[in-house]
Order: sequence, then C-alpha cells, then structure tokens
Amino acid sequence: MALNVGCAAAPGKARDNKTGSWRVFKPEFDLEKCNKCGTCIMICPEVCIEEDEEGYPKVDYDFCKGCGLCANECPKDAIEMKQEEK
Amino acid sequence: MRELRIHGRGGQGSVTAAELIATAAFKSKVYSQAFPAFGVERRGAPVQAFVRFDDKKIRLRSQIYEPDYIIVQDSTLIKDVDVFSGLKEGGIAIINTEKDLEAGLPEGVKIIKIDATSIALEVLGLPIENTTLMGAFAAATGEIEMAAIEEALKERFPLPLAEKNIAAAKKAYEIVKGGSA
Amino acid sequence: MSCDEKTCEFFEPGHRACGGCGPALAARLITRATGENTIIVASTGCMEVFSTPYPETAWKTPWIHSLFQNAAAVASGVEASIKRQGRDEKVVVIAGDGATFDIGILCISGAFERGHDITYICYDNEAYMNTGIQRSGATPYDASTTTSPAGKYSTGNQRPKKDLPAILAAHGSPYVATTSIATPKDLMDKVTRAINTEGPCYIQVHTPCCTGWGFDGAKTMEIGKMALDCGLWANFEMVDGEIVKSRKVKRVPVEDYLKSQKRFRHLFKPQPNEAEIAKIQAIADRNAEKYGIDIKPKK
Amino acid sequence: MLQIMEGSHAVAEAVRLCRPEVVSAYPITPQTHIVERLAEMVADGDLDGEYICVESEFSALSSCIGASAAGSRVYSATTSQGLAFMAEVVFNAAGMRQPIIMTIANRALGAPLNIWNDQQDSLFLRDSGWMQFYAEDAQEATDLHFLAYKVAERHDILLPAFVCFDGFILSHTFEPVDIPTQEEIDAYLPAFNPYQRLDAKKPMSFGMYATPDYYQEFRYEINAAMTRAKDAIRETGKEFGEMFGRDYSGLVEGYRLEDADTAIVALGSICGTIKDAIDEMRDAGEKVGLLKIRSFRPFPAEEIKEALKGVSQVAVLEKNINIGSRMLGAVGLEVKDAVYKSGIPVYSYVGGLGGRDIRKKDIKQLVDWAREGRNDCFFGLREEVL
Repeated sequence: MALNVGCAAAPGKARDNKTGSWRVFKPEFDLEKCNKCGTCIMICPEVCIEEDEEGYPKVDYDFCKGCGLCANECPKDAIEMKQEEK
Repeated sequence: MRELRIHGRGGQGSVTAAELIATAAFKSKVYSQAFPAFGVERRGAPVQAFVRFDDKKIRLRSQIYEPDYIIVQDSTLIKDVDVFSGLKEGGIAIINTEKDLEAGLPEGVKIIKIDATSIALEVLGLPIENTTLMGAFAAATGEIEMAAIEEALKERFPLPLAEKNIAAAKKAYEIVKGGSA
Repeated sequence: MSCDEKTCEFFEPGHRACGGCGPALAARLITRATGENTIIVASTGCMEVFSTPYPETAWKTPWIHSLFQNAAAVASGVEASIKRQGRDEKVVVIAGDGATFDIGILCISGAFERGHDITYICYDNEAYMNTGIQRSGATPYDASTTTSPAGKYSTGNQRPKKDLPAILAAHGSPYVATTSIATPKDLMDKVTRAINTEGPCYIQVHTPCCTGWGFDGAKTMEIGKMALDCGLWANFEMVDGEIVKSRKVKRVPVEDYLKSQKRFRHLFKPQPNEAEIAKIQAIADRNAEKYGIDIKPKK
Repeated sequence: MLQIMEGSHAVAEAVRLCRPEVVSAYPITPQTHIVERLAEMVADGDLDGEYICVESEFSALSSCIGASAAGSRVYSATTSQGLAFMAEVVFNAAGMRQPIIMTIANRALGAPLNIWNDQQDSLFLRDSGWMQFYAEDAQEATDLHFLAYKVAERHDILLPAFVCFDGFILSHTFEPVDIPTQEEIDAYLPAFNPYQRLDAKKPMSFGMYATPDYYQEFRYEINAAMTRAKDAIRETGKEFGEMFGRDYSGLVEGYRLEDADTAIVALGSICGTIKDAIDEMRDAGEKVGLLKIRSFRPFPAEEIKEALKGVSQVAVLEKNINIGSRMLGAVGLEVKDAVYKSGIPVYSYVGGLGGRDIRKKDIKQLVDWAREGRNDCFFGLREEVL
C-alpha cells in the first residue's frame, strides 16, 4: 500500500481493526424482554449494535469490546454480560 | 554613484523625503534607492534616511558613511549629531535654518542655507518642510528634475495637497537657483 | 459518500477507545447530529489518537487534525476557505478540555472574537487523559490526578473548574450550551442548534472517562447522570450571553457521585472528609443557583 | 513595468498577482508593511480573497493549514519571534504537505530583543520541511513568490516555502522593481489545483497520527519530495526566465567566479554589497568571486561543489550563528560538507547580526582572512566592549 501524502486517509480502514478480540464479557440479549426502545443501539460507543429486520438489536461481535454500557442502560434488563468463552 | 544622507527628527518626514527624492530620481531616468536608518526612534529623536543615485542598477546595501550630499532638516541637529560626518570634499550640504549659521560649519563643502520652514508655513500652512527641501535639493545638485518632483508628489498625495507641496518645492528651487539661499 | 440510510452513522467501529469510552460515545452522537455535510477539525488528544491511527480513520466525514492547541485556528481557515469557495459545509471543532480550557484558549479566543461561523465542541473529561490523567483547567475541585495527586498535605486538585462557557459567551458567542453523553437527545439537539446558528457557537459535553476517573466502563452514562443529579454538572443553554434554559433536577447530595469514582476516593478514606465534601456540596449548590437547575417544590 | 516602490509593497504586489484566496497574518516588524498593504488591497477589492486578522502568528499559520487543506491557495508572512512562536505549526504544515507560501522578512531572534536584520530566524527552521528561498533584492523577492507557489503546488512536491528577504534592508527600501501584469502571472502560475482537500463529497481524514509502523516512511517521503524539488525549481525557474527574462533555473548563482581563487558564499541582500566589493577587488587585480545561494532548502550541494571546484578557499559570510556547533555558522557547515572531498578549505565568518551594518571593507577583510586561513570568527565585532 502506497502512503497517502501528508498522513491522510479515506474512511473504511478502521474496520480492519476487529476490536471484538478485546472482549472479556459478552452482551447476550434476551429478546423476550426487549421492547425495541433502541437505547442500546444509540449509546454504543463502538457503533456496533444495529437494528435487525424486526427492530431488535443485533450486535456485531467483531467490534463489541464488551464494555457492558448497553446492559447497564437497558431499561428492561434484557442484556446480560457473560464471561466470554475462550 | 552619488549618495545623499538626510538628517531630521522623528515626525519631520525624513523617510518620506528620501522616498520622494528616490522616486523623482527614478522618474528622471536615474537608478535610485532610498532607505531609512532602520530604528525605533520616536517623534522628535534624531533620525536619518538615505538615497543613492546611479546610472546603473544599485546593489550596495550598506548605510551611507561618505555622502556626496546631506540635507539637514532641522539646524538644531547640528549640535546633537555630527551631520557633516564623512561629507565628501566638494559635497553639498543643504541646511534648513532661519538663522545665519556660521559656527561649526565645515570647510571644503558647499553650504546652502534655506529657511524651508518659513516657506512651508507660508505655502502649505504647516511647518513640514521635507517637500520644500526637495526643491532645494533639485536646484543645488541637479540629481532630480523639478518636473519629476511634481510627478512624484502627485503620485504620493491627493491633488490639492500635492499642488501645495509642489508650490513649496518650486519656491525653494527658485530661491536656490537664484542664488539667494 | 452518502449517509448510511439505515443508521446515519459517521463514526465507525474499529476505533481504539477504551470499552465504555464517554468521548467515543460523544463522537458518535455529535456526528449523528452534524451529518454528512460537515468538516470536523480535531485537536490532539485521546479522541484523535483512538480514532485515527494511520491508515485507520473512524471518521466518515472530512476530518482534519493539525496540533493540540490550534483547532479553532485551523477551523477559522477552513471556514474562510469554504466561504470563499461558496461551499456550505458546516465546520465543527471537536477538542478535549485540555486543548480547550488550557493550551488552546488563545486560538479559541481569537476565533470567537473574529466571529467565524464555526461550532466548537469540547468533550470535557476533566483532565489530560491522553497523556495519563493530568489536571487541566476543567478538572473539578478535589479530584486526584497524576499532577494533582491527593496526599498527606493535599486533597487533590485545589481549584474549581474554569467557567469556559461564560468566557466564550463574553466573547459574544450567540449560542453556548453544556450537555452530557448521559443525555443523548439533548446533546444531539444542542449540536443541531449550534451548527444552524450563524457565528461561533460553543458546546461543552460532559464525557465521563472510566479510565481517568476510575469506574467501570459499563457505568459511563450512569456516572454522567449522577453528575447531573447532584448538580456538579448542569446542562444549560446561553443565547447571546444569557442563560435561557437549563435541565431541572431533583438534586441529591454529592456524596454518591464522589464515592462512585476513584479520583475522589481519598475524600472517604480512612473516614469521610466532611469539610472537603461540604466544599464540593457548596460548588453544586452554587451551580444550582447559577443555572437554575433545582425543581422548585410546588406551592 | 519597472516601478519604484518599497520592497514590502513589491512583495504585496507579487502576492496579489498570485491570487491567494485566504491571507492570514499577524503584524510584526519588519514584515508589517506587506500585510498592511494586502489588507488594503482586500478592503479596496483589488485582492479577491479572505483576510483573516488573527490574534497570533500561531493562529496565522494554523488557519493557513485549515484553508489550504480546504482547497484554497493561502499566504502568510512573518519574521523572527513570530516565526519562532509558530515553529510548531511550521513543522506541522510541512508534514501535512500543505503548499503554503510565507514571506519571512528576516530579523534577529531575542534575547536581547532586536528588530533588525539577520537570518537566524529562518535558518533555525532548516529541518522543518519548508523550502527556503533567499532574495538578493526586491526584484528577486517579488519573482520568488511566483516561483515558490508554482513549485510548492506541484503534485510531485507539495511542500510549503519561505520566501526570505532581509528585514528593513529589503523590506523598507525603495527601489525599482519590475512588477509583471496579471495576465503574465496567470499564464505562468495556474489556478490552485489541490492534490486532495477537505470535501464532504469525498471525505478524507487529514493529519492522522502515525505509529512507529508508518512515521518513518512519512519522513522519508517528505525528504524525497524535497530532493525532487531541486529539479522542480530548475524547471519552473527556467520557465520563468523564458517568460520574464529573469532566469532562476539555478539554485545558486555565481558572480565573477571564473578563475577566482577566493569565493565568498552568502545568502540574501548582502550579495549586492559583495558584488560591488568584488568589482573593486577585481579592479585591483584580485581574483575574487561570489556564490549566492538562492535555495537553501533544498540545499544544492551538487551545484555548490561544481561552482566552487576551481577556487583555493571559500569564505562563507553568515548572518546567523550556529551556537555550540563545530562550525560557527549553519551555512558554512553545509557548504563545507558539499565540497568535502575536494579538500578546499571553507571558512565561516559570522557578522551582521541584529542589523550590524556590513560594508564593502568588511567583505574585503573576509577575503584576506580566508587567504590567511582564519576560520570561525565574527567580523565587525566591537572589541572594545568585550
């Protein structure tokens, strides 16, 4: 890859860094409890939770660092942080 | 190359005079260069400005130590500053004075005394004699033509003011030409 | 690049912030509000470092970083250039509190005095986090940092937070606001308002830092809410120098907020330092009065 | 057309003709007359650009980075303390490869405070990644701006440049200057075509940080661009000469060097005084010549070696001091390196600091000193106060 002049770059490469490997705890979603409020989607600092076709949260575990913010903020306690099996 | 050193006081327009003389010289088809003795002097303090004239491009950048001509804008400077320092044998000193100065003048040079302040007061209504002295310089040295002074002043000042300055310069020019200075 | 229709996200995964990072959340919320037609100017700082290790940028809108202290000046130049070119992108600075309160204030003061049409957003995590948690002019009273450590003769940082919103309002800024990542909608609304207000606007976002303040990253928003609830942080808006709106709370004492973070731990060991806690409570009380955040009991 | 004007105003005219879209500068003596004149031009509509009246030199160059990155041709000017104050931004602008042109009205650095001329200010930034051009007179100062923009903006170069001219000695001197017409400059210098820019339609991140995995490569690249700049300067300088009759294809310029036994090497306005002194020495039968370095960055080591190959000794006149270095002046050190293998002795003479006037007799003394093999000394020192 040739260097871009002046240490500039186009977007897209950040996704090469799969921060999911940092995870110790993994958020697991109990969709039975979920009311699709979207809080977890909105507040994820990794921008790695999105809505699925039915409006439920869907985590991209390639990037989820397992911070637990979503679980802490979920108004329905529908997210549980479980130790990652390695 | 001929060199002029102007002695004045901060606020008397020595630098402007140097620039105008250089401009007039340039318009008289002479290569010229004008620059101040770069300083931080405030109003009233002794200042210097320099002009060089040559028939070819001027490259020299040092200050002027052995001038062919000097202009002393204010005769009170003579006691504070060695205005005649290095003035060449046969050189010309133009001194603005209302008094009949005798003491302290060097020998072997041509001294032209002119009461430029009175002329400026009379013609311009202001005691700013730098443009008046340009006329005296033109007449005394022949380095610049009166027509070029007119052109330079018209470029520098708005018309009514330019006209007044031209009139003052002309008056001094005629006095010096007429030998009554 | 057009807005991702589903999410309208302009901040990408893969960045290297700590898990539960308040500033990362702020970056995401800010860019959701500023949208695609925005040029972001960044200062050196934690956010810059975690989001742009060459060649991995997390920013999907144009983004520029030059130095620690010059973001406001760089933004001035960007604004002048696009104005001259007849372009309509919004120019938004995102800079940390060290870059804003301390080293960059000269450039900010100049840019605000000149009246550039920019929005300056400070993500305020109340210390220099990028270099290892040193105190800044935004560090709160009694917080222990690596350059204001609590010790035998010290209870931590001995000065209150600098009142930067007031300083920038005094520059004639048409819109100055404070907000928090704990109030995402408020944050996005204020950013939207700022970028649509002509002239230099300032927004200060409270961004709790789990690493620097000493709490679990899962609690980033919770800590932010606690700051609001005790009055040590207030969300307010200033229009043309006047406070016009503030977020009301039923205030609680500051103790729980202080206890929740290691930076204030010394205030409770070996026993609670009542005198110091009272001083911090007084700061909260003054904030409440100054910004009018208390819910008044109904008569 | 040949006109007589102050050096600063000639530079301002040159800048106007280059059509900068954003000008950002802070007043500082002896640079001020340039930016005052540019502000007047903007106020009168003679210059169609934005003038940012910044609060400091630091912001001046910072805003230039922003404006340049956003796609505008930009300009700034400063000197001395102002340049030192913006030093961090100077390195940054180069690293970000923004083709900014900045006039430096060379002035001494404090302390002691001194507003007069020497070249310590620009020379201390010789490793910053900016091209550095030094003008002998107002004409050259004017022309070098056209050249600087043209070289800097080339997509194979993308480096900022200082156009250095001696403070007061050139900036405040009235002299004849040939100012080209707008049509002529438009024909020489095309409109700014940014290599890449901040643009919402094509988002990019500028000024990212580089880890040890990449940083060194970026420094390698900037140095490679600086090396390429030598040919770029030759080409654009030659083209300028063909269009305007003043040839700048050389990064150095010799004066009466043929058959000279002693060469003087210098930068900037002192070259004029040196030429006059050389003429007098030549008239007296002394074989003396001058090598003027017009481009100090990139440094034209090959040309210097070639130009000096026939001489017996070299006297480098330095308006700078390289405190604590093996050689007293920064220029001498590099000239010595350029001719190293030839074995020609190169002597460094420091003078003219803080505006100390340099006269023809001083130049003649340096030639004598070089012949005597004296090295590393100040000239024009007032021994009586030491």
